[in-house]
Amino acid sequence: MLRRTETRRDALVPAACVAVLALVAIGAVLAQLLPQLDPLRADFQAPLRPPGPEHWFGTDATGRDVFARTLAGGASSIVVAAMTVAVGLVVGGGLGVLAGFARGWVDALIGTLLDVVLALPGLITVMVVVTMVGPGRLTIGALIGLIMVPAFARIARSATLTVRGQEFVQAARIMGAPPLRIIGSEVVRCVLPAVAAYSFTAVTVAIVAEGSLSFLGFGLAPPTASWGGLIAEGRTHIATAPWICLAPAAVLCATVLAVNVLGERWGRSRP
Amino acid sequence: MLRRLAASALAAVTLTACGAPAAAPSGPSGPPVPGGTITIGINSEVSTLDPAANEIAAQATLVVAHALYEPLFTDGPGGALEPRLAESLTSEDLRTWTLSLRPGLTFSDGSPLDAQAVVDHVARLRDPESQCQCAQLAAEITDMAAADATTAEFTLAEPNAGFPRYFTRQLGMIASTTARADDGSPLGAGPYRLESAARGSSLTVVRSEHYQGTPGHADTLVFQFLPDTDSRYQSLASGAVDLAWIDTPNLIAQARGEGRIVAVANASTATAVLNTRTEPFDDIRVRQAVQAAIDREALLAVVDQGQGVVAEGPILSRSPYASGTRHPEFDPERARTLLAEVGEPVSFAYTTDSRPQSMQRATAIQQMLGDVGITMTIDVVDTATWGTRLYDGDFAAIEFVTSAYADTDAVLGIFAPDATGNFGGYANPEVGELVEQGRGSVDEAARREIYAEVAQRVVEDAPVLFFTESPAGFAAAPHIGGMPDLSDRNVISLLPSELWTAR
Amino acid sequence: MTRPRGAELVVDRLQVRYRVPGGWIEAVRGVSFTVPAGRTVGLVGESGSGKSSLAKAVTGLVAPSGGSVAFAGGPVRHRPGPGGIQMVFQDPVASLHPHRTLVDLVAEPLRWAGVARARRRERAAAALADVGLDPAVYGGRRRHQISGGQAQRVAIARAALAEPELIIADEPVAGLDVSVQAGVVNLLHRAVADRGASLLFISHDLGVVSALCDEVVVLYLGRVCERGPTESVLAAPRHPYTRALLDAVPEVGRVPPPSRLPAAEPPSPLHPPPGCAFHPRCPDAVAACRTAVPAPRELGGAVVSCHAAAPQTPSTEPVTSPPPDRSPP
Amino acid sequence: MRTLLTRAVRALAVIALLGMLTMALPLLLTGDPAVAVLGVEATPEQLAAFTAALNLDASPPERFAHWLGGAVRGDLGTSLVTGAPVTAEIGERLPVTLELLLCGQLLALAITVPVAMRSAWRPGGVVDRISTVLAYLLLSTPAFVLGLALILVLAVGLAVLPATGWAAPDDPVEHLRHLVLPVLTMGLTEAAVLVRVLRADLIATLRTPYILAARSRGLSPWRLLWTRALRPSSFSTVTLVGLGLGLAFGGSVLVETIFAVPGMGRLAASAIEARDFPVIEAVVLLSGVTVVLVGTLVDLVYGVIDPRARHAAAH
Amino acid sequence: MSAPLLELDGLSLRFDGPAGSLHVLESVSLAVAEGESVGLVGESGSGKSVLARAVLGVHPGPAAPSLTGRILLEGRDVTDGSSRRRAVSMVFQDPSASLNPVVRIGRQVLEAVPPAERGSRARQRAAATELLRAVGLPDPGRRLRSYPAELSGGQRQRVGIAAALAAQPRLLLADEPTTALDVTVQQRVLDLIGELRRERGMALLLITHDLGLLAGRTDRIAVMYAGRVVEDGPTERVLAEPRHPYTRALLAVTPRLSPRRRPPLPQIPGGLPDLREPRTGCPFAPRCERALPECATRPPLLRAGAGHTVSCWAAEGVPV
Repeated sequence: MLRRTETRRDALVPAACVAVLALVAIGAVLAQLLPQLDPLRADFQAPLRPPGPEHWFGTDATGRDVFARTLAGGASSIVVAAMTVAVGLVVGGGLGVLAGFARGWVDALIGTLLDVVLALPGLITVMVVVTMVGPGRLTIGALIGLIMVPAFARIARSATLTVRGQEFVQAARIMGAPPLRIIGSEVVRCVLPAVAAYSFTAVTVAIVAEGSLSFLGFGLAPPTASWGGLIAEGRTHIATAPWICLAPAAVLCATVLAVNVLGERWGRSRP
Repeated sequence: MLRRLAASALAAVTLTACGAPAAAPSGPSGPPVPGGTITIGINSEVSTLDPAANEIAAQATLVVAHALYEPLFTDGPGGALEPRLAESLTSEDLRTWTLSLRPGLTFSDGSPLDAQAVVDHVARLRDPESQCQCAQLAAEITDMAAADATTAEFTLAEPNAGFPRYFTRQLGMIASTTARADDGSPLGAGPYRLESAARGSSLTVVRSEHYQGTPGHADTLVFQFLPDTDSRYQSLASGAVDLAWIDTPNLIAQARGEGRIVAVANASTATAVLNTRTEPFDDIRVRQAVQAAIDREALLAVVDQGQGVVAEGPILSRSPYASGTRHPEFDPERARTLLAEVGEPVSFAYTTDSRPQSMQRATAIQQMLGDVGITMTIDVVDTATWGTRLYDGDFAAIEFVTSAYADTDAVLGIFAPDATGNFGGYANPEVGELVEQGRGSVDEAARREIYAEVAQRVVEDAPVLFFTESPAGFAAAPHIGGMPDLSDRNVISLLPSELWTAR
Repeated sequence: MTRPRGAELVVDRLQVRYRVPGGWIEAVRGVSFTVPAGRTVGLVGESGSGKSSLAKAVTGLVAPSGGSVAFAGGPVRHRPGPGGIQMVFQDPVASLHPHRTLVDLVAEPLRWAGVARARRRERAAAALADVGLDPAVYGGRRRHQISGGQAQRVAIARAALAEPELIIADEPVAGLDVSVQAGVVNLLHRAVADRGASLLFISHDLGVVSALCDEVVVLYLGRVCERGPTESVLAAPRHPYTRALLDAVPEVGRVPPPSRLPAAEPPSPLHPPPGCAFHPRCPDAVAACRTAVPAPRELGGAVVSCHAAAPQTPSTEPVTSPPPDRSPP
Repeated sequence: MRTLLTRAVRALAVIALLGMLTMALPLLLTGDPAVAVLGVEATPEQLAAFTAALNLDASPPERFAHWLGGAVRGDLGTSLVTGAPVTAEIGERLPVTLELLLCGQLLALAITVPVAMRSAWRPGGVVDRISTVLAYLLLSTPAFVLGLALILVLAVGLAVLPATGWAAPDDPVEHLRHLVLPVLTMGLTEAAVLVRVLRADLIATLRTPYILAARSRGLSPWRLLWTRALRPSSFSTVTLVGLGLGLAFGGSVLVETIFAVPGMGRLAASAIEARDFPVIEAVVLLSGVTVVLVGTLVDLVYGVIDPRARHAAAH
Repeated sequence: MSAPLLELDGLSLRFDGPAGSLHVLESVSLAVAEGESVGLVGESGSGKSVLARAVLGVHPGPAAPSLTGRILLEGRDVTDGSSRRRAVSMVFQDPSASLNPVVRIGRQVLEAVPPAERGSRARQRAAATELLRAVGLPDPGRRLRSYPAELSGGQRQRVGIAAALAAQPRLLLADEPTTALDVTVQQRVLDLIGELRRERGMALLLITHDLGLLAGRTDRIAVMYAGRVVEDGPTERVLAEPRHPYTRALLAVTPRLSPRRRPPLPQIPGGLPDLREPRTGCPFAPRCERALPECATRPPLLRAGAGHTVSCWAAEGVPV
């Protein structure tokens, strides 16, 4: 009895998480395609309308549809998160594998450089750089990714060291496998899952960081919709028009929750 | 002379002021209760109390200055000046001015504040070393001297009817040039003196025993630095502060709805400066098309939440010079016609900083212009970059929200060619001459007429787009008494000595 | 008997050291021995003796800090194709790639040698069958789906398929149950005996070594105590450590003799004692043992490094003279 | 000894590189600080004087050398906005941020340790499931959302605490009241992470043979957890707490902004807006030095937690 | 003969997990008398360590096993998990893993003494020193403040033994106490356990996979296979005249110091049965060279001599 409910819950929770993320993704795409969901189109006659059949999540102070803006904010988060993971995986993963495999002075050099990045106050650094190069989804994603490079690299490096010392890699060397093929086929195949597991964390960090930046006014330039920006915009109306703030906040939290839960499952499922 | 307008321009952005038709504030009934502490939430830190420092002269922080340095004059109803430390400032020719002080004034250490102290003060601020924005204004003074203990004479380079208004701000906030308080802070002659300052968080002042006017009601005033508008309002809501600076329309609306005492004035004008030197706005038809395509009523509704009024031109609706400028109507058809005449598709970038209302305004305008076929991109920059761009004329259109229009005498100067504040390079020599003529005109009626003409020309040439006059001011908890009715003012002038708390 | 085709392995004054937090471990301190072509040599030692470091240095997985290893007259190289050195590891499961199927794992040496996929899978399947794993059943499994004994069979099949001239087996049965050990030892024996290849068998278990090896090398704290033909060393151990080891090996039904070693604990490899490393535990230690490292001496068919060893030290428990079923060379 | 030396060299290298990077950042910022500070009415002479006084027109290497010379003597320059020495600006803000961070981390630990223990003792039990759900919810709530929610409920709704602002410690009661919400925001966010980590490590520790041995000797669960399981399970937690303190200045921007706390984070944010280079540089550098120092401190704490680490280091 | 100190009566044990149940022990009956020394032999998967933990009443991991049958300790039924303190202590397999790396040895040694009975600090020191001296740890007074990492493997196992002795148990469980140690150290540790047992009159259940360790050290041997005790008898008799085919096979494959034995060595074909299935017949039957058709049903328990029982269809003996 107990076991059955456990199993059902085991299947249900990830399914719900996937559903949340799928909805966010579909919404993000629809917001780009459907003119009814234009996140920028304002109805000047209808500012601060509460949620209703016409505007599911209500309208904001300018009369823009909060639902459309929330969906479009999802697109921003997806782009930023994808960029973060891409930069983290490629730069961090690459440096980590290189450091772990080469060791010696290469390792020390990479380690020192990563320490420098680690020593930078992340949010402040991103704020400074955003101020100087201008805000944009890809820029912000890449910056958050760069800030996360040390974490990716550390994981990739330790996974590489573990794999490198493992007997099956030694066995491959003894069997005459070329070193590059060993890196390619043996190490990367084993390092990738560990790094991929961290990508879930990176996605949540990216979404939250982008939100925080937008909230602080250093994020995506309005009128581009971003969850953090929407919350910041809606914050001033929280007593009178709470939907402006609450809708994106709820979707943001639900998305991060879903990614967190899926990440934990993924981490647990690996041998 | 035109420079001094520019002078207040950048600061004015951070000030943001101006009033809507508001119900008179109602506080606790009965006579003022003496004693107690009033905590006031303001929007930025005041780290330097010297009146030479510009940060103390912003509208939100002026309340601090008013506590420490009672100015010679303050802004009164309908643009009139109310004498405070001064008794009068008069001139026959608008060039030579005679200041007469109240007798027996002292600084808060008991040392005398005489006419020589005023002259010394002005001299100090006039020196560019002081880095006071008022240095530019004071530079108009070619000669000054103390005639006796309570009389000082000022001679200007050119006649200027707006000269007395200079003494409502820094030039009028007399600080001792010889003595300093025990803790090293500058000495003023205000109703309160500095008790303690906690960097970054608060400033505490207590009633000054040497103040010569009607003493303040409250024993102690605490100024809390709460930069975030919403946080500040929440602090008011939670009772952590008794009085808070509010400058967003929805909070003003909310404060009214929640029964707080609201003292606001339509002190700031939202405008956009168009760069008439370069394409596309070197073509007056494009400027007029843009002007016609923007629905100011809609902006008032969505950006200002209906708080405030539509701006009709460079003369504020409550200015003593108000004369009913005829601003072109919202007319998309006319815009399209004008554009058709131009022939080429119009596109431009609109520079703005990232404050929420600015963003909202920009996106609304973007949509309005889009509806008539003008492509407008929004270029969001931070305040520092915004200032640089404005100063360098590095923009096509740039948002400019300012309280400078509160001083009609001063502000019209920016429409003269080559004026420092003429950021968009608007070059209509006739307007320049008219402004000169008006400011030197001793006859007030004639001046009004000339100013009206200037305003009309400006509105028709559209070098600047006028959107709305927006309110800002203070909201107070119901137990705060002495809140002024600012609804008929152009400047937010809150005198802390008049405040009292019923608790 | 097959003609020996294995090549000779010559280990000469080999030294290996590692950096550890807080200093260096001299794991191997000048070890010399030879694995003649076609012979089986057992390397015996307890923990800290340096036997695994030795194995890694011999296969070239770690660089020696001194001395040399020569195989077939030259340095050790890892090249695909027949004729090289293969290794069987202590942890059979870890020596198999976690994501590959058993057939692919066994076929690995052929893959690096460039044999076509179909051909190498075919040969790998045959090799699997050869070690008693039905390729139809096991061929598609991965390493976590088989037992430790089966994994070691796969590892041996893989090593054998590379047609090496020398197999180095590092504690190949240490983690296995006794009922499985014998099968693995048999397979290993077959993998070399069939082809006349040589085997370096590293173990802490004298019982297994005695059953499999022609010669034994006894290591203690990185040095060789004694080496020689298995029969001779087992029958008449000359080094006190070898004797102590033989005494301590559990034998079914034998009530163990009381230990002759002083109570001292084995020293840490981080701080090996000076002189003969065994002297603090040695019942026969003389003054010289504390200062001078004993030089290897030829003694009754074996080479012994001991100041006190006499030519005719009787074993405490003599093993009856062995009737060899394979004559020593 | 050798490793200690290597560490020190590397730490110095990191700080030096960081210093150079810090100097490079403002070079790329748009917007002239002179204009930003003096205002658009400033005369060209004023601008020039301002720029020269701050050494802004020198080449980057010259500026770096000049700045480094000052930094070594403890002089980080002068704030462009207030004209006060940067060290004074930071001296005022640093204690505030440190207090916030320390209290936040302590609160996080005070929540984490008992909850993680209780959860790890019976994984899958009621307490564990509730704490897991709560931890996930908190983990998924960004600080700026959590902070807003706390203000709405505790300050605006119940009006038991001030919404925002800061009170100097001379008034202890007010000081504490103003401290509660920001510390709660920081502590809860951090606790969500720590509980997950410590719980997992405790579960792993509780399965080790030595815990089994201790249990077989009849140790009570409470004593077992506190005296036997907690220390060997606390490595990741200590690392995270260290990171939390080290990366503080970056992370405290949000909380300080939401609650109007005059700390380093807000100083940094306003310095960026105002192009106050000396302050930005000082904050970034100070933060970096803190990260490096805390990293070393965490290593020392490892030694206290685990005698094996100490043992190895002693050689 | 009085009631045995420890009696397992038809003990079955099952771990239930998400992937199914593991039937680890299947009606095991075993007795250890006061002062007696019993060897429990089995390979991995035979359930011998799980049996030891069931006797100890502690299981690693969160999942508690399902128990049927009875565990009697000093005549008391402790199946439900009642306290065994004072009656049973265990020496664990890996001394490195079973000592807490961050707790000083002095504290760990006294773990088994309830805090109420420990007395003053000085008394605790004295007691701990005495225990460490008893297990032959050199310089015991100074060692109290050491951490486990500062000791060698053999010394750690001595500390483990001392900790087991602290509660003055009447039954000492030793679960593969020397598997992690070198052979030259193994002998000393086993000798130590034997001496202490005799000195203190404890009973000993020595669990091992190595038949070679038991001669001269135990009175009786119980042989386990796949969760069952298949043979139980006096040590000499079991080693000399094994009655169960599994015992015989195990003896045959155990390595010996003899260069006479050349490969191929004798081996036992096949592998362990799947523990996820309950075993109806003799679990060894699929690998047994003497398997009979009856082996598909549960084999009878036969008496093969004085105190010697065997559970096999093919063995000679009198049904018990």
